[in-house]
Parts: sequence; structure tokens; C-alpha cells
Amino acid sequence: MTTNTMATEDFSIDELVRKIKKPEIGAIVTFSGVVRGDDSVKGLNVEIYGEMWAEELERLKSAARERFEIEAVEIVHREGSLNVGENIVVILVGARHRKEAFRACEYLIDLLKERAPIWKRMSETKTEMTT
Amino acid sequence: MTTNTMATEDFSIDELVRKIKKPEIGAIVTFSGVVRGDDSVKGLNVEIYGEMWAEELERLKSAARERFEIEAVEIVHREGSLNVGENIVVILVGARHRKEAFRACEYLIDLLKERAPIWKRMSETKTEMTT
Amino acid sequence: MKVSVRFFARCREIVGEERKEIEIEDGRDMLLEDIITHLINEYPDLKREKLLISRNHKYAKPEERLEDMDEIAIFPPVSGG
Amino acid sequence: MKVSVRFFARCREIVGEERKEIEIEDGRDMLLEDIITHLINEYPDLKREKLLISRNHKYAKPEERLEDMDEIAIFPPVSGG
Repeated sequence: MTTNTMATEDFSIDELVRKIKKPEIGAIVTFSGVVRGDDSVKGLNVEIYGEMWAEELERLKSAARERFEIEAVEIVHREGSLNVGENIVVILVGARHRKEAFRACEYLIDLLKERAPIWKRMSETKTEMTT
Repeated sequence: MTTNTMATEDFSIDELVRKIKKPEIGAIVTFSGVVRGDDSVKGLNVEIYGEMWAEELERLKSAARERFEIEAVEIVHREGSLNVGENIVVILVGARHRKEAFRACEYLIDLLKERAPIWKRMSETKTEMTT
Repeated sequence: MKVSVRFFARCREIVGEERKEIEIEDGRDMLLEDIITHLINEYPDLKREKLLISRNHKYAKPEERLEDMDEIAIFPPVSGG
Repeated sequence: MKVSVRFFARCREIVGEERKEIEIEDGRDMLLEDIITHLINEYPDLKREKLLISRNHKYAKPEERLEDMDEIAIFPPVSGG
């Protein structure tokens, strides 16, 4: 269970889409949280309480399935050191109809931000002059 | 302009993500419309009024950029013969913050369904008995 | 003056062509709705369809005045996405 | 009875350890808040943090009664996604 939901390297959304596809699905809404960069930020460090994350994730998915008419949910979170532009988290929701997919995907990321036992810390740039 | 927005073969969402990425983007919301299948449907035929679609698309994107604080929009629509499970349309919206990305992406697919000069027709299964 | 009319989806099937060139006497004022009426007379099955109309790649109103080289299109309600 | 306490993020830094095993006299009733109080006494910097607490991988209330082999965790507000 745990191995599916945490990733130590950047991952493919196309592969996640392939994973959830089934004939009933007519709409897929995907949310990706991405490391944002500015002059002082060179990346992000992500710490996860793995065992609790895996269980919390199942609770979040069940809550979404009870509340919305959806056919599939897939969530992957990165851990460790991330560079600017890399995916921190990806949430895919497949449904027959798009409204339910949008609602469920936004519900999941809102809940995840509030409840998932994950901590982020900015890595700051320490540029070394090499010339 | 036109070549970017129509595709005659299934395409990669990862590539579209790479295309829109820039440091300002912290959230990407993607909508994919997918060919849904049941016993009688084997696929979909998509007809596009290409020149008008390309111009309409630019108008839709401008409308979204005026209304929401977003950093990037990418839209691709398939044309021709599609199989069950293939992407019909993909809309990617990149923004600093997720709320704007969700709002803009849903706004775009709603508008696109209403205005894009595109017509879909179900291809029906005609199973030939081969044994 | 000459305008071009394109047909899509069910409208293309009814007309049996993708495109028609229509010649209009010079100096004659012609509205978009005049063209539509003309086409419905020629292809009565079009009357059964809800028709959308564009002029030069933009949705258009029936009362718009035609200009030389306009590209008109006639099609049923769209269903993209 | 024995419980295990795990620390994450800023709490881990304050305590300087990822995990502590805590022995509790058998027969003594112990609430989650008793453990927290005990830890805050030992590491006063924890008092400055807003602390979240879980017990056996679920968010927990301070008044929950501890059981043998419980896994407690203490951490600052989360920021996933």
C-alpha cells in the first residue's frame, strides 16, 4: 500500500492515468503541486510520517468516494529532496462526469493539506562562485 | 498555432506539463475528457472546424487569463477516430495557487463545451463472429 | 461579390458538400439570414436542425451584413471536450 | 507497559531523536496528555510549538487513555501537497 503512494523520484502522470483508466471513466481531473522557485529558493525537502500517511490516505480516499460519484482515485506524494519544477504531489480523480471529478479532486487536495502528516522545508540557494 | 491544439494521435500529458512549466507555477490542474465505453460503443469520431477552433481557442484562453490569475494554459483536442480510453481533450492550467487553477480549468472546459466548433459521433460496435 | 459557405457534421451530410461558393450580385445588400433562408429553401432538411452560424471564424448574428470573401459556416450545436 | 513516541519536523529537531520508548508503571492509568506534559517538561522548547498528536496513526485527543504498545507521534502543523 505504502509503496504506491510515496515516490523518491519525479514520476509520470501518463503512467498514473493508465493505471486508473477503465471504460466507465469519461473525465479525469489531475492536481499537481509543484515546487515553486524564486531567487532564494533552490528546492524543497519533504518529510513524511510514512505509516500514518498511508492510513490517512485510505481514509481520505474513502471520504471522497462516499461524498462524490467517482470511479477512481490515485494519489502520489514525493518525499526527500525536490528541485524547483518537480511534482510534490499528484492527485488523479476519474469519474463518469467532470463536475464530480473537479469537486472530488479539490476536496482531496484541501483535506490532504490539512491532514496529511507531511512537512515541507525550503532549501535556500547558497550560490558558490565558480569563476 | 493550429498545429499545437489538434492532435491526430493520443498524446502525453507529461509532455504538456513540461511545456508549461516555469518557476512561478505552484499548482497545475489538468482536465482530460476520455472516450467512455460500453457494450455498444467502440469509439468516437471527432470532427473539427479547424480554423475557427484555433481562433476560438485563443479567445477562450484570453478570457480565462483576464478572469483568473493564471500563469499558463495549454489545450489540445483530438480529431479523427478515437478508441475507448483515449483522450479527447486535455486542458492544463498552471497558476501560483491551486484555487485559481481549479477555477480557470473548469471555466475553460465549460466554455469549450459550449463554444468550440467540434462535433462528436459515437462509433458503434459491429462484432463479427470469427469462430 | 462572392462568399464561401462551409458545412459541418449533420449539416454537411444534409447538403452533401463541405463547401459552397455563392455569387451575389454586386451592389445588393445581403444579410447573413438571407443566405440561411436561401440554403434552407434549397435543403429543407436543414430546417429540422438547430443551426449555429459563424462568419469569418466567429459566431455571428443573422442580421450581420455580408462582405465580399466572407467565410460563412453552418453547423449543429457543438459537442467538444 | 511501554509506549513508543515518534517526533517529526521541528519537534524531532527539538528533541534530537526520532523516537523514544517510554516505560510506564503497570497498573497506572495514563492519558495521552500526561505523556505530552512529561515531554514538554523535558524539552521546554516544545511549548513554543503548536503540537499535533497522533496515536496509532490516527489524530488523537489528549484525553485518550494509553495502551501497551501504542505508537504516539508529536509534530507541528502539517504542510503536505
